[in-house]
Amino acid sequence: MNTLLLPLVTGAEVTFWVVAPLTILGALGLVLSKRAVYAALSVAVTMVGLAALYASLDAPFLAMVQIIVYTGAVLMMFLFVLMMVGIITPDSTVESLKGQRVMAILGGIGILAFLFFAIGGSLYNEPATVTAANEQFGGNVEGLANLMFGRYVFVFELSAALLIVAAVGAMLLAHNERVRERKGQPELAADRMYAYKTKGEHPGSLPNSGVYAGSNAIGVGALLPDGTVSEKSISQTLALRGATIDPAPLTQVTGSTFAAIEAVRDEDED
Amino acid sequence: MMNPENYLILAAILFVIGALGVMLRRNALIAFLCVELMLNACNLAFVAGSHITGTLDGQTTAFFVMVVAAAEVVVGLAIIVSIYKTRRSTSVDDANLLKL
Amino acid sequence: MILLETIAEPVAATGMFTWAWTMIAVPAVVAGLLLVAGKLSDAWGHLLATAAVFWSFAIAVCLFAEQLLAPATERAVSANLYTWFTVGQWDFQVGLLVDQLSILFAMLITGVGGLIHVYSIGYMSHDPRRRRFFAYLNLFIAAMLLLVLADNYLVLFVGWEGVGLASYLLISFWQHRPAAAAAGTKAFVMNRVGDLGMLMAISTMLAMFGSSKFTEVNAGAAGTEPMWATLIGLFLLLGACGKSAQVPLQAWLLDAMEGPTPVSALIHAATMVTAGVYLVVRSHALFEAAPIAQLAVVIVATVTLLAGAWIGTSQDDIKKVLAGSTMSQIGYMMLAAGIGPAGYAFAIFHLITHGFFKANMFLGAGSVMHGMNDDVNMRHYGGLSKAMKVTFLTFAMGYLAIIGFPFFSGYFSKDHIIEAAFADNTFIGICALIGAGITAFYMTRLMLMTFFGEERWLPGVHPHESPKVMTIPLIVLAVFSVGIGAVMNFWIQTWLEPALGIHAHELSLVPTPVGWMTMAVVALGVVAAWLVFGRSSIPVVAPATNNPVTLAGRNVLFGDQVNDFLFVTPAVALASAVDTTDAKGIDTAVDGLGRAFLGLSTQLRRLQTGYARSYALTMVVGVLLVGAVLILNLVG
Amino acid sequence: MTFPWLTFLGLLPLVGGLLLLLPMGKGAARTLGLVFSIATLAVAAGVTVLHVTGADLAVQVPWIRAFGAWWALDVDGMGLAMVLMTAILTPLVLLAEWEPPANRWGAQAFFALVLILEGLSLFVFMANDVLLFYLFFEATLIPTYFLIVGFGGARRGYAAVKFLLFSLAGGLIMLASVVGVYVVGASQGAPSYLLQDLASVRFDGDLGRWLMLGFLIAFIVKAPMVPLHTWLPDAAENSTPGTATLLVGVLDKIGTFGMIKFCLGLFPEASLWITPFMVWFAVVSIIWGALGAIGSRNLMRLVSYTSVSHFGFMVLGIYAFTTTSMTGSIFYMLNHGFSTAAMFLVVGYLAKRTGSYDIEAYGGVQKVAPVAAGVLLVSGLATLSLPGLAPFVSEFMVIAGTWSRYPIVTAVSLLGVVLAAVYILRMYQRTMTGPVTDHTAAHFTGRDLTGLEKAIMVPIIGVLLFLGFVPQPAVQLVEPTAQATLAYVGTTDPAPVVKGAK
Amino acid sequence: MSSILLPALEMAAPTLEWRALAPVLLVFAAACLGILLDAVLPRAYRFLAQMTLVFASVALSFGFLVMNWRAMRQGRLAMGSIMLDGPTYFMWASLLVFGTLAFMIFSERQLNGGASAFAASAASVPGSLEEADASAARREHTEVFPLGLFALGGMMVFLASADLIVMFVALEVFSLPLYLLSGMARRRRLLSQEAALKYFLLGAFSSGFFLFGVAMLYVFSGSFDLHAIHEAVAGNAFSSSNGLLYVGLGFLAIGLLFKVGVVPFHSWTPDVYMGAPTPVTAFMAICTKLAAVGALLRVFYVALDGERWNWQPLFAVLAVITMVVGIIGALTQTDVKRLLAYSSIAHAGFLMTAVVGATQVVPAGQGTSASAIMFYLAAYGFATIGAFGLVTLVRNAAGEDNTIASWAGLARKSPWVAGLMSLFMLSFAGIPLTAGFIGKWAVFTAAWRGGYGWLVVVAVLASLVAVYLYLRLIVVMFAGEPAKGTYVGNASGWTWIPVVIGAVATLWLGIIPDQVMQLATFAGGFLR
Repeated sequence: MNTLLLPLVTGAEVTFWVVAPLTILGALGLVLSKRAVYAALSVAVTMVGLAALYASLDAPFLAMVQIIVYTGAVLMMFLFVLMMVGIITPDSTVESLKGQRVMAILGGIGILAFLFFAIGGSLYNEPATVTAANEQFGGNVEGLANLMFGRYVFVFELSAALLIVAAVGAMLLAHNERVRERKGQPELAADRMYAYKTKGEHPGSLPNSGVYAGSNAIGVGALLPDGTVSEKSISQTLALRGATIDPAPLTQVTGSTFAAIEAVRDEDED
Repeated sequence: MMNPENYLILAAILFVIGALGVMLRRNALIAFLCVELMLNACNLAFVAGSHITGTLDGQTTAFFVMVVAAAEVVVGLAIIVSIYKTRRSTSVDDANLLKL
Repeated sequence: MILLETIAEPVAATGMFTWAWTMIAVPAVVAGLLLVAGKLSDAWGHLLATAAVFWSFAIAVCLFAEQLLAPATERAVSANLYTWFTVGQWDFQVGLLVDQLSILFAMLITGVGGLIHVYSIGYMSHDPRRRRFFAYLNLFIAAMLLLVLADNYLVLFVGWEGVGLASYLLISFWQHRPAAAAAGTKAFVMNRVGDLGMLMAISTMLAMFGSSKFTEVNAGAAGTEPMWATLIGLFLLLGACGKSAQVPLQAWLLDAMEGPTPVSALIHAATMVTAGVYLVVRSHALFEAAPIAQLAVVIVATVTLLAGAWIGTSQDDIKKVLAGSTMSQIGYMMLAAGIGPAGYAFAIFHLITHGFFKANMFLGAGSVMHGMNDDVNMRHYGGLSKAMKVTFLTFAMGYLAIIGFPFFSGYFSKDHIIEAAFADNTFIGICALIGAGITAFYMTRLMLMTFFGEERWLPGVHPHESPKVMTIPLIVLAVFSVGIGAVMNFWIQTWLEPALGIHAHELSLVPTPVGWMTMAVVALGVVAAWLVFGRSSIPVVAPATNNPVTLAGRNVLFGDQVNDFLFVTPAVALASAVDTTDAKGIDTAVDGLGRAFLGLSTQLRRLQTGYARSYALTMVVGVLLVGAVLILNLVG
Repeated sequence: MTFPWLTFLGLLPLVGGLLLLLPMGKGAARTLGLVFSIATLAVAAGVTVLHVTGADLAVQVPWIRAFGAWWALDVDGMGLAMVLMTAILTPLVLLAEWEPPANRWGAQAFFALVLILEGLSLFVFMANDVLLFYLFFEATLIPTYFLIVGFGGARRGYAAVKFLLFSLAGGLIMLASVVGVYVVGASQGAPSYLLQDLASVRFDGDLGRWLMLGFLIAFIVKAPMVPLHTWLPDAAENSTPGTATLLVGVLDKIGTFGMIKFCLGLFPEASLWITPFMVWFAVVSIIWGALGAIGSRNLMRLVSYTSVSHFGFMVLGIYAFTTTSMTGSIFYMLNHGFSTAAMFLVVGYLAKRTGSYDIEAYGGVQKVAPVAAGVLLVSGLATLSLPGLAPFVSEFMVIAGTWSRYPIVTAVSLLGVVLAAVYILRMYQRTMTGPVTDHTAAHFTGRDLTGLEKAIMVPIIGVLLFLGFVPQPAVQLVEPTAQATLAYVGTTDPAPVVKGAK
Repeated sequence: MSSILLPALEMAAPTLEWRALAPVLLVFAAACLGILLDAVLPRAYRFLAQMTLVFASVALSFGFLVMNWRAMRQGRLAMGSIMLDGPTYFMWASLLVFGTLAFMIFSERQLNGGASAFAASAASVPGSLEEADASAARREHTEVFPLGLFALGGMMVFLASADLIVMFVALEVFSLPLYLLSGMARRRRLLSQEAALKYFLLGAFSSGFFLFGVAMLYVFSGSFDLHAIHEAVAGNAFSSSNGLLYVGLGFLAIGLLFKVGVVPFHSWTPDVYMGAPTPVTAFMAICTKLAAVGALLRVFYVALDGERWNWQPLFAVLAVITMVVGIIGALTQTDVKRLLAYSSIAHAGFLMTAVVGATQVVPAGQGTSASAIMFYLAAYGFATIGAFGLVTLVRNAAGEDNTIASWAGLARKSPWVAGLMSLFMLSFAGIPLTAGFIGKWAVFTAAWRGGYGWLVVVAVLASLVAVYLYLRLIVVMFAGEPAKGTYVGNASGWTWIPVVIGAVATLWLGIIPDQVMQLATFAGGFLR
């Protein structure tokens, strides 16, 4: 610090040295964490940290907007999509592109060095702090309003175009207009019978999961007469997740009873 | 008073981490999140700039950047979802039919 | 050496001389007509051609007569026809100079030419392309007249190359025979080498004197520094050798015998080959200013003189013997021209006498071949004196003239040259003397093998006398080859004095001591030939000998082999080298460059991996590059 | 000037060519093409008369004002000679290629492309603005490319691409120089491409030399000189005789034409600096071209190599810097056009009969087709510049003019004269003389030159003979250009050494 | 009561110069109206309505533009965010012209047997039942036109913005629709979606860099206005060292160069051009490059011209690399669209040579860098619109076939298509009598006058190799054997009009370029 002031530790300084490491950790969490959800949550941490910094830099309006709009809405949308896309498979951390990791890190360090040399020591005089600007129109929000609806009114209007495009884009790529009418119950039934007739698919509903003494969990498959587990009785996601229970010991019982019946029958025949 | 350059340096660090994320992470969503992180870093720089220069322009810009980021997220997610529905995977590396 | 006083300035053309250009124009036009007219002029074509030549002969004689009447100073007449082209400071006019020297040549060309035309009517009577033959002959006459009548070196050069073209066309007249075509090409190329010298000479004259007219060149000749004068002299000598088949460029003369005999008679005996001598004599002022050049001429002359004689002794083909003898006789003329003012008159004198008796002998050989259904090998002749009376008699006249039998034309002209040679330098005199002896030897050999001894005729050959139309020119030529010597002996020097600026010194009829010596040597040559060929029977097939002299003679002193080794093989090798460098060298380089780019391109395309993340990486590397350049720029 | 004659002269064939693109019958297309080419010849004759009677034909209209480019056309002695040559050759080529080769593009396309090519080359010769010259210089490449690709021989694709790449390489290097010329001109206060304006601009020092080299390399590729010539034999070998005539007879002249008008015209000091190098470079071309001709087995390739040798003479004449040699080389450009046309067309007739250009395929043709052999001989003699035919006069001027300044160089170049005799007569001997081979008999008996073919050869040989015996009008036409160029370059002819001579 | 209400904010009402801004506002208004129409109109009328709306609005805006241009109305608009000066007029005019031509190709339906080049339903999974049903039911995504208009509007603002925030927002406004449009190809939708993803990710990544650059410059100069930055650079107003300036300059350059397609940041161009539907590729190839170069010029000639000694060598190095990679990369391409993509990178290189030249102070009436670049873009634009128009014509059973092998022997099948394509290729190669040549020559003159003679020589050598690149296609078309199975689709006027206009313009600007060159020259320099 070039001016000899009392080592007065202001509130801003405290918030900075507390929040800054947090935001950096959050950012690193985003990049390094294996599971997508953890990454998304660590970004939330960063964003909240930033909001705190905004507040300390006399930008209360921005801080609020950051939390409500950015973290609240935008980040949440991310999480919805994450959920939809399925967070089950953790991303493998093995790097497939040859030399990508090394080069990327070197590049990052290069840019960081470039920025440090540029930014470090570049400001000579005191920050002019926004307090005066805030008071001019009676508060931060009013000041921003004056700018937003004065000097930058055109940008404001322009951003309207942006939002329309975003909305239309979302509709375009996500909304699948239905060409045929929704299939009512009669059509569905007809389809099932047709499928049974042509491809021999089982027309009835899928078999329920197995109900055993030990467990009647959804993940337990029902047994077929010949003792094997019927595939259709286990839901796809669970199968994918491998959360099904092994029915082998259960089949033993039927197995032994069958064996017994067989034994008896053999005796009758010979 | 604390030297304002620290804010700029913090912004720079976040920016570079974001850039690294885009390069290293294979999941499209995470890469896109990193881009959002870069934009947030710029926002921080804007607010710090506004603090340094004493004009509110920086903060207005930050606000507009948020608007832009929001729109971008909508479009980005739409594209990523459409890719997901087609390929059942959001990995950026799977999308390499267009090459040479 | 008699100092040179100024030569009389040529007088403007008046009266008959305004017709001088028709001498050239008429044969040229007739030649063009015959070539273009094609079939319909077959019947009367040859007659028109002969008439055209006689027309030129008549004009030449009239001009000669007019000159005889005019006083000595006004004999040289120059007629300027039209401006050829003027460029920069140089102005080239097409003009004719009819002076004492050129009128003699004109008469020789048209006279002998006319007789040969008549002879050819008979000789070529059964050839389907006779019309084309006469057209080429007329073209030759026109070109030769242009050569001798030109008033500046450039127009002379046009005639020079025109004559080369005519000789090419006539040598390879019977094109279906590959040997003839090859001989024609060889002749033209070797002439072209000579023309190289001419071009260099003319260019130097233009650089030196700013014009190539004879008058200006001769006037300025004395003023040039010796180095340039010698250079011009040597270039002119190179040109002369090319045309007159002197030693370095003599290989084509013997091959030229492939052409029909009248061609050999006209071109390769009487006229074209003498062009070289005309050139040397015409540029006498230049040669006088360059003693070294004169020395070179003398050396070349003596070497050719002996070489020609040497070849003559060992050839079995009658035409090749005569060709060898022509080469050696021209050697004599060159020797005389090279000696300086003393020899000019005798060179021209011998040239004219040689023109008659050599033409006579060639035509005689032609009629012999005509009788022996075109067989040229003397070993299949023998005892023809009885079978072809007139040919034998006329040939004998020519024989006596060439060996220098006293009071025949050869005796006068050749002896003067030998005397002049002795006066100039004894060694050269001796060589000339030996040459005369060898000439006598091979001419006698020829006579004995052809006309005397037992008949060695091939079966089915019964020689008969040639028809009238061929024998008449023989007789006329025989008369000239006997009488011309005596007639011109005293008169030639005075006649040529004004043209060449020389002093005629008295000649006595009584032979000088050198004259006696030559007669003795000639007699010796005749007796030797008689001893070898007269008494014993001559084998029909040439006996194989390993005697180096006859072997060298038989393959023409290895002239061809030398030329091939020095020029032809390297040229062909270079040609194929050029072809390969073009195809292999430059093209592979260019295609190689192309392929290098394509290779680079395939590598570069691999940069586009298709992974979005690697694109992001290239962008970050780009950022680093931008940063680096900015920093470098700041620091630098 | 009231009526822009020169623009009309150039546009006429272009319009003709474009008209021929419209669909029409083959017969109608051919006659239309011929009519247009003859009309151009008439206009060219008219322009000559106007020029000779001293009328000022210069056209100067601003074309791109922002960058100082003008639609400037003017014709001096040299330009007019080239215009006349092009105007005379094109109808003859059209007549010669009345029936283009089978399974190639149609006659209409050929006529259209030839007319367009003629129009563009006329503009090249008349351009008086550096950029306009460059524009048409490059534009002529496109129709030529299509002429070769559309109608050529077996390897026409490769040959056409090679031709285009070589010429474009030179052209693009020249583009750098053209831009440089403008920038240097603008920096010296004359921001325009007009030759008159640029004449006052001084291009000296290293930049001037680099700019000159840019132009020179393009012209060396165009007038093929040795290292950059390999495209010509390939292009000639793989194109029809008519295309080859235009390619070698007209297009390659742009090289030497450009050297005089632009290399010497804009960069006198740099040209003097490069003279010794160019003189020896020319001699190498002469010898190399001659040897190449001796070594080649294909007739078209042989004729194209002869042109490489003749271009060597022209460049030698240009860089000898004497009025005689310069006039000689310009006159040579005119004569060479006709002598190459004669050779190519005769070779074309022979090939029409036997279907191949290989020398081995002939033998003894003289006996069976004497007229064809006679015409080939006359064209051959013109090529080896026999006195009495036009090329001799120009070659003599080049040799005599260069001798007075560089005797040794000329002596070496004279080798080319001898080699010329060798390759022509050797070719004549191997094809025309000797016994009649059965191949020749089969193809030639009773099929000597037709009336049309003779009619085409008569004017060419007529011009060669006329200019051989009466070259004065043509020499007077081209000499002022030579004198003007030399005056601009600032060299004077060496005076005759022996003062007392005159 | 009144105290409960918040105190009214006393601020001056913003003033917008409606007439001057008319061209831009009309485009945006039409876009919004288009969205409304889509919502309201029954499906059958939508396509026709959208087409009429698009062409009417563009024509009207062009009319206003010409009116303003003739009245020479100049200066800052919309509270200082838009700078209306000569180059803006010229570039707005070019954008509108090329936009119209591109939209014409958008509306071509006859080629696909009644269907447009865009997917029947972009949301459906490629190869799924819904997709088959949608295309069977002849569904059309008519939102394509409003998105196009938004992009066009964004580009117009982008190149005219006098303020870095406006520039950034405009950048996003025209990029987002392009990301969407490039994902909506009817054929090979997998590639199209991949192109959209890549373009989006890299686009966002580069706008991140752009934004960081803007931030740095803001901190350095204290304002976003280009003029203010110019003052700061000159007087070093906010007395902070140049470190921030260089970072700002560098990062800003990266953002802009990404859009122009200069080499280190070009990787997206080949993939996106190949993946996106051809009409969108055409629109992108011309208009994006034009807007990006316009903005680059405005930023570096107005705001940062003080720092010219730093960014000129930088752009020179980038120009050389771009030309080399662009041309050599294209040499061995097997796909026509990818070849045209690499060629557009090469042309970016040639444009950069003129940007490096930066000759601005020149006696009146003579060509400056800006006028040379504007002319080059016009010439390049006409040739590109024509070329891409023709690319849509060469088809096989499955639809558009872009492999060069399928173009073999095209001259035999349809000489007109082959002839016109050769004309455009020659214009790209810069062969005289085509606009490309005049453009290239003007650019080289501007570069050399700016003192970069060596760069011109490098550019000339590069364009020699480029000639071989374009020649290859011509050779394939004329000398190759006709490819089996490919035919030339009978397109309706909507494709033929732009192609013919492109061809006529290429010849017109090649032979008589004076009028347009004068327009560009008298447009003059960029106003502060």
